Amino acid sequence: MHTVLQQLVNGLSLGSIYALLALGYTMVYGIIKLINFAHGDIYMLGAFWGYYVINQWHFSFWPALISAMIFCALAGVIIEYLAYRPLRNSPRIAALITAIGVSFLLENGMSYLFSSNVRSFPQAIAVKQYHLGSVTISNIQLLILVVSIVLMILLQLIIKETKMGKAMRAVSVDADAAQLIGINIDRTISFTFALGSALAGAAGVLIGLYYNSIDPLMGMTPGIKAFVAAVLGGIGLIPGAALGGFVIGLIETAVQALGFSAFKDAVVYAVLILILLVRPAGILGKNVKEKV
Amino acid sequence: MRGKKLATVLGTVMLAGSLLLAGCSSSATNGGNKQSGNTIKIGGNFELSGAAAAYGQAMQRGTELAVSQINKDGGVKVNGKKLKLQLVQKDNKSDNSQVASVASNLATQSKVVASVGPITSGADLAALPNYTKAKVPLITPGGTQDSLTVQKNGKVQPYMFRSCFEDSYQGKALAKYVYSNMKLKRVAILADKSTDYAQGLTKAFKKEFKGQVVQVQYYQAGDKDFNTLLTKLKGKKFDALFVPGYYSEAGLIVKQARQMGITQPIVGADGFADPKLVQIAGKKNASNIYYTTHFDSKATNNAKATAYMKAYKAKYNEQAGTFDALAYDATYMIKDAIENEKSADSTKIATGLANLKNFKGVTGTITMDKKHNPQKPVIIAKVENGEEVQATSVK
Amino acid sequence: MTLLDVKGLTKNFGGLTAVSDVSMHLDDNELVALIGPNGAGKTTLFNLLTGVIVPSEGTVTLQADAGLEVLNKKKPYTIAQAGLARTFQNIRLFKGLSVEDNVLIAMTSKNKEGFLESIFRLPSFYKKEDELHQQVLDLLKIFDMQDDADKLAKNLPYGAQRRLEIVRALATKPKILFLDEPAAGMNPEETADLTRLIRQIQEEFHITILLIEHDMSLVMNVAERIYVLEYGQLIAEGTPEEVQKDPKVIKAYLGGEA
Amino acid sequence: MKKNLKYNLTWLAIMVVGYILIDVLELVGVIDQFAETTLVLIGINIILATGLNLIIGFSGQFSLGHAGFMAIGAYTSALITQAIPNGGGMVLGLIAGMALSALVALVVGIPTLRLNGDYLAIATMGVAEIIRIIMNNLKITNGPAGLYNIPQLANWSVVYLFVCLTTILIVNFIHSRDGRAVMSVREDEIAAESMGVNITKWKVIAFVLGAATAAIGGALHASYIQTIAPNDFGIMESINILIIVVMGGIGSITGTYVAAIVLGLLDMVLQNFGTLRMVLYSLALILIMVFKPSGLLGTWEFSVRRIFTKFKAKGDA
Repeated sequence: MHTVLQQLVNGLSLGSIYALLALGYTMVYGIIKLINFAHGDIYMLGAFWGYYVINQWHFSFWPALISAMIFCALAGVIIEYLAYRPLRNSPRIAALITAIGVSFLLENGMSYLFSSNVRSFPQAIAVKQYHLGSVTISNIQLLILVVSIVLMILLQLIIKETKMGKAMRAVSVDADAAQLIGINIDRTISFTFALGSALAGAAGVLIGLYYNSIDPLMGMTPGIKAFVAAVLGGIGLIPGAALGGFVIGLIETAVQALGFSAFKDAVVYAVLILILLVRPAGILGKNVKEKV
Repeated sequence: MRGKKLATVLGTVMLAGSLLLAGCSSSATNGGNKQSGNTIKIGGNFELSGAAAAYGQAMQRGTELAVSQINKDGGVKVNGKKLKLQLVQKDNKSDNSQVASVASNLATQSKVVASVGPITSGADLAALPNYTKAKVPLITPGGTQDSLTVQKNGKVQPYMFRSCFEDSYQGKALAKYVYSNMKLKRVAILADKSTDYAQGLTKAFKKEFKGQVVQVQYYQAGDKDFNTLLTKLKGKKFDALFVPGYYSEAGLIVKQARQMGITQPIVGADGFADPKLVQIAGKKNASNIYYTTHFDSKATNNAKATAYMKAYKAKYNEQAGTFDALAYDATYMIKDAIENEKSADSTKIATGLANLKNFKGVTGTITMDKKHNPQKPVIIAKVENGEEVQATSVK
Repeated sequence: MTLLDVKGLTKNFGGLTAVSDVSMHLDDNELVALIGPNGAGKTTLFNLLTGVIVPSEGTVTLQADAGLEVLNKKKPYTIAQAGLARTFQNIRLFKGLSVEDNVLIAMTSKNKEGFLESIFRLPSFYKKEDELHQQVLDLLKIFDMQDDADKLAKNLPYGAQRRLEIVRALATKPKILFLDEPAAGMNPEETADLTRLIRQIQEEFHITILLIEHDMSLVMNVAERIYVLEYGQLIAEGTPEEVQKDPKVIKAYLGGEA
Repeated sequence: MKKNLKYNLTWLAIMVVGYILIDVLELVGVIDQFAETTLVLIGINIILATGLNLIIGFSGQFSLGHAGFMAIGAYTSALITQAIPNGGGMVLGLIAGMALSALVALVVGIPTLRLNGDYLAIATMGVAEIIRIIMNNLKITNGPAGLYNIPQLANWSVVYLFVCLTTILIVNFIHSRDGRAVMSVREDEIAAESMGVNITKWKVIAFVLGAATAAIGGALHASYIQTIAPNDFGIMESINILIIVVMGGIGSITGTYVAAIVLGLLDMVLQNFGTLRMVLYSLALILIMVFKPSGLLGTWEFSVRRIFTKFKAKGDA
């Protein structure tokens, strides 16, 4: 029994990481319907930023986290301005290929500048293990869980309650109409990228700290997993991304705990496909029928 | 009807054309690449980008260091002349099609007389046909798969060599060491399912180990979270955990296992033998770790290794690891082969590599066996608190 | 003879009843109009009849050559193959394809080109293609569009796009043609041309036409019979003269107590 | 009728001349072993990308799982040619690979092709990953080490022949009743259905045909490179094929040729740039997409018929 509880904790902890990444994915998708392939790589940039400021400038954890969020927000805005904005009225698949190009550029540019070596992330917070009965959880696992839930609520508030959030929703429904009523589309999209990329930056520092290993390709696999999570939950929806992340974390854990570790990813994809067949727009997504 | 006719006509014309021309084009005699001028060109078929870039770049650094040292020391002696080595390196982006393309580029365009790399067995297999066609020997610092150097009919691959251990050699040595030296009877295995390296090791270990293999679990290269698998293992009774895989994941496994309270010895192969293992795991966690290594980093018994590590640190400002050292040795093995055969023609180098005896490298004293596998002692290192405390040579 | 018989057709969207208990019939070679105020459910009724939307209740039966055929709950393409063709209110041409391809696609189910035949380009393939090409040109000629055959559909002027929709629907060789506001956005001159055309095709192809239209001059001009829909229900049926006098219809159109 | 014969003969002439040209260049030494390898890799990419273009460009279904079908073709034909290492084995392997790949595509396609856009993309990507993971765990496929010592039965002549055959297959398919039906699905599903086009059927047919040609590409890859492993068929491989399709122009087979050749030559040159290789590649990718969002050729196609018509027009004038 205690193993089951422990595995549940493991699953939630893994899920919170996917959820954190999926949030940024889903925000960008929600507003411009772009699969931002480079999202995972912005997360990598965040991790590397954290690595350098903690090592070189001796930042403590929170300043490192916040500066990484700012740095990544800037990076996201610049990438959007240079690579995605010129393609806003082009076929979506062209923008997707550009996003893949940006992803390659970030991965290989970092690899060129800093080598492909795996580095150990500086331990800005000492690991503490808490034992609750037979279940063990570390302070960093808790931190990630709490941060991802707080960020999710914060995001939901921004989108539902602020003026910028309203603008974001308006742009996502109908960009042309939004422009007609005086919403600055460029600024709204920039803001969305800033927000989504800041989340990735936070994830980079948190996950770097948690696993203690970073490398230029670290964003590739989690990026794809986060995308899967976002789709599973219903892409474009904040709660959907979080839900998708936790579902995938729990599935992976369950498959491994049952002893089918070699088929972990296969099961995740199989579940994804089955869920999509029943709910073609994800768990929380609404399937909008085209008006005839 | 016409469409069918078209296809038939097309096919026949092409067939006729290819037969006609194939006869001519294949008649060019091929005796391998000859060395000419005052330089000896060796190729570098490196994974400089893509998934295996971290290992490929290490290979690049080791090779470059070796080439620059050889040239600084006067070059390669051939028939009384001192020839400089020239490294022609190309990136294969960790993609097997590109590996094959780079191989033919190096062999036929650059006319190299030998090649270092690629680093993984799969890539070596993709590169080999083109090198074999051009009769250029290839020496890999990381292709450990047993059957790599053997043809389908059981004969040795004439142009395939390695400076690293083959999987079964290491796997067997580890199995013996765990059972006989450490006297541990129950082993759990946590293996990388995505590389043939880890699979080969697992297979060899299981075959040789006389005790009981309690459980085998798998992960994929690139995984970061092993808590679930470790939680599962924690409930089982075992004396040692064998982790066939590379340091990038193994470091995380060590870290997460120790944090979880798994205190049993963790055993690995040469994929562990990199300073980054301890960096990722954390010094405190890196205790009770055993792994095979090519050089004893304490280096009490190997002046070459000490010198190498110093030179590497001086040039790249980081600690040397396994792949760079193996690539460094591979380059020097080519040099030795040239000097022994007194010729830098590619076919002669292949002969020289096959006959290599008592080559003193930084990863040990190497003698090539009949199957082009280096025979050298396996050293098993023990790590406590991030420091290597003991090194045992086993056979 | 009744060609299409509709009984108790109903569609609920959640709590909203868009079409409620509609029963109607279309006879052979007849030109019927369906009118009603905006939002009355006319297009929904079209979508129900052509299978784009699945009805909640009710039956649609077609007098086919092989006897009665039940159409409700069938997929749109089977309904189309059974002989019901339509145009769309918001033009839905295959915009990126040529005018000829647009028409050829409508012939897909009647076209018996085999896979191997076309892959290997057998002589029979060319023969069939040539025949089809001729048929397309003949159809386009009726609408005076034969010179546009190679143009992309999206490059046609608006009026021509509307006409192409009708050609495309005709190319399926329908028994019944549903026209959803064919004159929308046309000037009076174009509307007059269209009126003439609709009459012409009905006579030439001997088909039944059901027409949704807001332009009353067109409706009163061509329709033999009219159905009036309001709030998803049929409120009147009859000849143009009858319907024009019907107080319910007047009220529906003018509102208030009139 | 005569006209059609003329066009077809012109195409045939182009193909034969292309073959002889390459052969002659090889004979006089302009094309060496390395250039030949590059040509073969370009050829295989053309086969893979034309198949994917059929699915994405012509039927409008966004598939990210092409590498999975390529893997099925590669493994099937590799296993068969290992057992029967001659031309017969190659033919048998190709047929079996195509059949198996088509079968899997059929089973997978019928349920998933109901999904739209990005949801379909992720589902097909999942299918390809599942295929790869199965290959990674099966005994017959030799797990992560994959298959090696595969007899090299595919040389560049064979690849050239299959480039021609695949292109003929796909182009003839597109310019027929079937192809028009498939394109109508891309243009407007609702309108297509209302015109009697069974959209599910045509989506599945395009998907299955694309998968079968992917199997050809996979089989040739396996035979030419002589070694295959599950990691050769990951998500990145699907993406690489997708890049060729989009860069060339979605819905343009000529564009696919151009993009495959451009990228193939780029690959050949960039080998020399070491770690910078992929940086340059990604920059090229971004710049091409930013300046040519609809791909190098858009939807433009090379057409013999048009050239003839033009010449005739000039002659008449």
